[in-house]
Amino acid sequence: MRTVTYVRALNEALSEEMARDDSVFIIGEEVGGVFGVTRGLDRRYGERRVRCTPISEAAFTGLGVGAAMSGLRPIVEIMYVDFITVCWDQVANQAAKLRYMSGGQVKLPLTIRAQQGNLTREAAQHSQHIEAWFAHTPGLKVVMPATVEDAKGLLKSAIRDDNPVVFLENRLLYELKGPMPRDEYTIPLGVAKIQREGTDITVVATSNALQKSLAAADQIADEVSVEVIDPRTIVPLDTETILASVRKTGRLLVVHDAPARLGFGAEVVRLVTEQAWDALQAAPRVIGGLNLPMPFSPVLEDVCIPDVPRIAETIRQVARS
Amino acid sequence: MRTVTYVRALNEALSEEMARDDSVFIIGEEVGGVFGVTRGLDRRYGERRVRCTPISEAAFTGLGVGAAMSGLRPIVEIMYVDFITVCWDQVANQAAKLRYMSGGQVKLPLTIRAQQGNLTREAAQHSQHIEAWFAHTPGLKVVMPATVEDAKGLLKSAIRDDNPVVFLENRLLYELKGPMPRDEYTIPLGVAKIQREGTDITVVATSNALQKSLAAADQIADEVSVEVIDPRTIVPLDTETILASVRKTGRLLVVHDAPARLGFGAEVVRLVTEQAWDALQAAPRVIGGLNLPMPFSPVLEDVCIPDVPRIAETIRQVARS
Amino acid sequence: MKPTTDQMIEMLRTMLTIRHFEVTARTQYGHNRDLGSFLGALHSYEGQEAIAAGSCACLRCDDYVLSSHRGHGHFIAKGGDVKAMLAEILGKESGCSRGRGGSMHMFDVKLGLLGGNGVVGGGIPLALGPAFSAQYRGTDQVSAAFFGEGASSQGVFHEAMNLAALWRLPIIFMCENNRYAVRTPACEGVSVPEISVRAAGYGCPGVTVDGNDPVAVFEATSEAVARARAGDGPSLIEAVAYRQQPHCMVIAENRQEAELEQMRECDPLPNYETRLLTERLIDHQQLQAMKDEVTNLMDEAVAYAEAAPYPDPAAVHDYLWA
Amino acid sequence: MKPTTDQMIEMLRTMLTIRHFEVTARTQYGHNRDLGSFLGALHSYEGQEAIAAGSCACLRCDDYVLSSHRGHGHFIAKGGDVKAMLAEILGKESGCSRGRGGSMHMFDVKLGLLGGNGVVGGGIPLALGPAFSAQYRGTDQVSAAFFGEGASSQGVFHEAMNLAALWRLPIIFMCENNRYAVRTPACEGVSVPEISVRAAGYGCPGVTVDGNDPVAVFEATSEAVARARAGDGPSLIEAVAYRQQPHCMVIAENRQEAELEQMRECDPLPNYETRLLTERLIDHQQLQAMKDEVTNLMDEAVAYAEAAPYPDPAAVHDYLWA
Ligand SMILES: Cc1ncc(C[n+]2csc(CCOP(=O)(O)OP(=O)(O)O)c2C)c(N)n1
Ligand SMILES: Cc1ncc(C[n+]2csc(CCOP(=O)(O)OP(=O)(O)O)c2C)c(N)n1
Ligand SMILES: [Mg+2]
Ligand SMILES: [Mg+2]
Repeated sequence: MRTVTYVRALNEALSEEMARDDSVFIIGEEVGGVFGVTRGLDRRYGERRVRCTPISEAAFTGLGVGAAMSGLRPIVEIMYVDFITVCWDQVANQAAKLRYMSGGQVKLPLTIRAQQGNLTREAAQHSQHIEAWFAHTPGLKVVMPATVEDAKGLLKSAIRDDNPVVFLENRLLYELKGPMPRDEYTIPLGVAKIQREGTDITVVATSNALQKSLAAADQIADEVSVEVIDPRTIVPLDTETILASVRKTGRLLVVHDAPARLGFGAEVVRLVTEQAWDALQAAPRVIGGLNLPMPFSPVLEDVCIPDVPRIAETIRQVARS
Repeated sequence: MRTVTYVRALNEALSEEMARDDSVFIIGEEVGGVFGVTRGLDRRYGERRVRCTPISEAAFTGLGVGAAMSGLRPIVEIMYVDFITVCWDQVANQAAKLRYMSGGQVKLPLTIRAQQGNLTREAAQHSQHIEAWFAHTPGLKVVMPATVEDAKGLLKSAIRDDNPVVFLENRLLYELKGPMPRDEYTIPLGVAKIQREGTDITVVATSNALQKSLAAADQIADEVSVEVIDPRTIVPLDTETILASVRKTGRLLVVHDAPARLGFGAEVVRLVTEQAWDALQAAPRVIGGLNLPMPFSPVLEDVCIPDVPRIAETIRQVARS
Repeated sequence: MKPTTDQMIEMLRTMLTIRHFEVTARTQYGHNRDLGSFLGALHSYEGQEAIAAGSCACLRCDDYVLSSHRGHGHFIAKGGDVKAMLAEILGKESGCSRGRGGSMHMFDVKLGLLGGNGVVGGGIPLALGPAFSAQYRGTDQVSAAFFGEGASSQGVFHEAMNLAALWRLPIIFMCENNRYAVRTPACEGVSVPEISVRAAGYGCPGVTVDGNDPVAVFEATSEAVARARAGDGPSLIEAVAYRQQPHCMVIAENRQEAELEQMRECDPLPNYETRLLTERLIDHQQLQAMKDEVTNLMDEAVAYAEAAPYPDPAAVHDYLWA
Repeated sequence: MKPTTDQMIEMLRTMLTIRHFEVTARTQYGHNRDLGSFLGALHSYEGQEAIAAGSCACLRCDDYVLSSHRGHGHFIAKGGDVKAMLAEILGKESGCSRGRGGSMHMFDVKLGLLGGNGVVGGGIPLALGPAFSAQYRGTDQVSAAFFGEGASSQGVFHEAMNLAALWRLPIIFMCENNRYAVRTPACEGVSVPEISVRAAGYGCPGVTVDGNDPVAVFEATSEAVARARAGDGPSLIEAVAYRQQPHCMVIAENRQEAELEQMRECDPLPNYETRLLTERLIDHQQLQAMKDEVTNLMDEAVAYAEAAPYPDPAAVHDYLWA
């Protein structure tokens, strides 16, 4: 095992898949730069395969969808996931639906990469977590890596997948360090990972909330035995792993940074109450972001997002109830 | 009471509010026509107040938002809600956030009207129910009238509201007839309506699913006493009325036409399990559309959407469990 | 480039096929509606036949077409099977999109037909994809986007023109100005009399041609295709014609009689027939034979589509994921 | 129209204020970062001062401005309070957007300042609104949208130009070509050398002016404003200048020394100072007095902003709904 950063893991995944398959190319604004995920790829693979675009997300996302229909394997980068709004038609009405509408004639081996995140004081139009929009749109897979190892393995699977995959990175995790296998590997989409075993309560958490939940579980380790599950992909969702855990613990808490209202947490509660009702010993809970546009001021932003103490306290509450 | 159609009720609401307040205007494609909601208003109020646009949803929605910030009370019509994708930035990043980002300086008295619906064999890009996208976006109110009386009363309130309100009509209800008070009235946003009282189970249903649920409740009236609640607005949501009902019946079913995954049903389950856990005597259930782009073929479309027999059967199951 | 005699005659056949197909489809549609089964939206291409026929005659089988909501003509002109298209309109499993797409979403990937679009303008950025793909793979294929004058007011038109011009993508932007978007006249949707002038703002050629004349369309398109294949980038062609039918089957209209009169005079089909006869590229007997063939083809298509089975409802989840 | 002497002098004051404000804000920003508190994005307007100063000098208090992510200059030029803006950048309750907006979202509704935008191009369609509103209410107010050359590649630019031209809305599209979008040079983002040529495609006037010269900007804008107030519709102005600082405070860059050299030569501030001195519109003493005033203003602003209290976290839900 080596130790690398999340951003480096992503960079390696891109580079390896580009080396492996000439039909893979990257398109987006300032690719080769900004957050470092694509750094150096422009020099290594040239302009043909790492394409900097004008600020025309709808055009270059559409280009990606059309290229996927005609034999390439595009990776479209949206600089901040918030900007998906300007190309939402190409994502939600085109990429998500073309294969089905064609009766299975076209394949859409398209990866849309974007980063989300908060606490960087960039205000309402640069701080959204909107995996729910994607996940509520049939025809898109939605991946949210929370660890270094997953970042690489899931991105490689996303690129190889013949369907449109929305790959949501978290900019707060870019500098996270973690172990990384030396040999090549991929991680299948649709398989959750139990990141910590426990017996008192099941915590399902995504992206940076997974890291915060692990920290919270550590903090209260002598009081509560917490099982922490990272679904890793929201669509397809590994419901079985979650259900098996809840059947064991009898308790459920879901944590994410996206607003709680109609968020992923609600979906997990729906599935668990429907399919593991008899196992539940207490009311399931969700902690999410506030239902607000993100305020700029640090003192306000800080209270909008679940933090470790609040997660720990809620785990305690649910475990005791 | 008179008997009028849903489409007529909407037309009256628009006409009355335009007569009442010169700052109200309508903007969109082919307004004055197509579905009949705006019919005759062009002749009555003239081109100044009923504006037909080019096919530029982003431009005219943005115009509406900017007009709302500068003293007018725009009603923006999106012909099919599916096309909100091409102006999603103006809705989700601008309309929803500008007031908050301005620290409360601007008011946004904007109504965005659109119709959704299915079973009209218009395939995947004309048959979506996407209230969840809106409801997951903080800063938007979301209204879904299911009856003739509500159509008028809620639309008038939406227009008078100083916030961006997304008003989602259902084209399958346009020809629905119902009683209509003779005197002027409005119906406040955020107040649910118990459309049918019952004691065995609470059914929460929106838009056309409300009508289907009422029919299902009628069909099995001798077996199960069904309480049917129409939340009428998804945001703000009248959680109290739903909770009070579940506390009485002990059972919950949510029905809507939108895909079940991360839909409104999941949200109701989240709120009810969190806040009325002890009252629940059985697992709550959600029936929604399939997680698929809508297929064109009638034989396929028919199985994608909850129908009366399936709703009736599920009510029975939940009531018995 | 001028079309060859063979191409001139083939364009007529294409136009006749489209016209007859639309009449057939409308009849089927009305028939089904009378039986109480409503088959969604149906946008007739009648009046615009010369555009699809003239432009697609310049395309090879391995070139790509991204179509609009009004796409039956493109499908036929690019070589699509009318039986499969009619079956699609009736929602049958043997439809060209297996009954999943319907009238606005006709696919035949073997022929480079990558679908119509229910979103006005939605296909324009998609068409950049195959153009990029051809450039990337080093082939000389081209991509064509068909869209209405109404669609040209969508932002994606601008973004795609700019991107294609910057990267010299092999793409033809084919704007079909049929003078209306639903009931909005072109002059209320587009701020200039000729959309083709916008090409100058992207540094690429733009031309307005008579969309009632397949030869004019052919000439403009063949030039644009040659440019594209040579690596010289995109072109914008505005072909002006007239939509003969209402926007779609369910929207009422009342156009002025004078306008309808004019429409009949510039109907591309009789005019082109007369021209071919006058120029002696075809004689009356050959014309009649061609018409009979087309009529037979439609009869076959109707028989085929009506007899074809519906999809199995149990298979509704098929084709979501590859 | 030419600016009056007073206007010439006021434009200098505006430019100086903007320049000093940006330096102050950058210093504050770095200072906070050193203390471990990161204050998001900060986009400097240095180098573009002449554009805001020259154009806003043509606007009345009741005219509207929709700004971009790089909006401090517009805020100052339209008469905004620098104290409130600096407090906003520091996230304070007395900031011009009550600390909710931050650097990219500066509001002062009394002055018609309807906010910047974090979405490139996002403000362009918004600016149609006040223009429509003025027309609807029958006033002669105008609306101005400020956006970069990079933003002009967004679809909304096209949609808004077309709509504004069709309806003759009183709007000025002010495209600030500062030669880069982040690190992408204009020639890689826009397919033509001059964006202003695109105006012809909408049937409205378009002009490219020297964005380093406030007088040139004033002349072009005053003409556009006169047209707009007279009911003659929109204009597109491209003002070419040079972004002196990196895109925002956190993005590294290495530009060629030759380019930086050129930049220093065309820096709008010293050049304009020299001009006013040469033309004897101002003398050295007056200039120094003006600079002192500006320096004092910045000192006051810093003292004010630093002392100002943060919002109350318990009030986080305030201002969501009206
Ligand atoms: C984004 C979007 N807006 C509106 C519509 C509704 N609509 C369908 S076709 C049409 C008119 C299109 O006009 P044009 O592009 O000229 O094509 P034509 O119908 O004339 O062939 C409209 C407004 C749509 N499908 N998509
Ligand atoms: C829709 C969208 N895409 C991308 C970005 C990221 N971004 C912020 S500023 C910027 C460059 C903008 O360039 P330009 O319009 O020329 O303005 P300038 O920064 O030069 O003032 C980019 C790409 C964004 N904020 N919004
Ligand atoms: Mg048209
Ligand atoms: Mg720039």
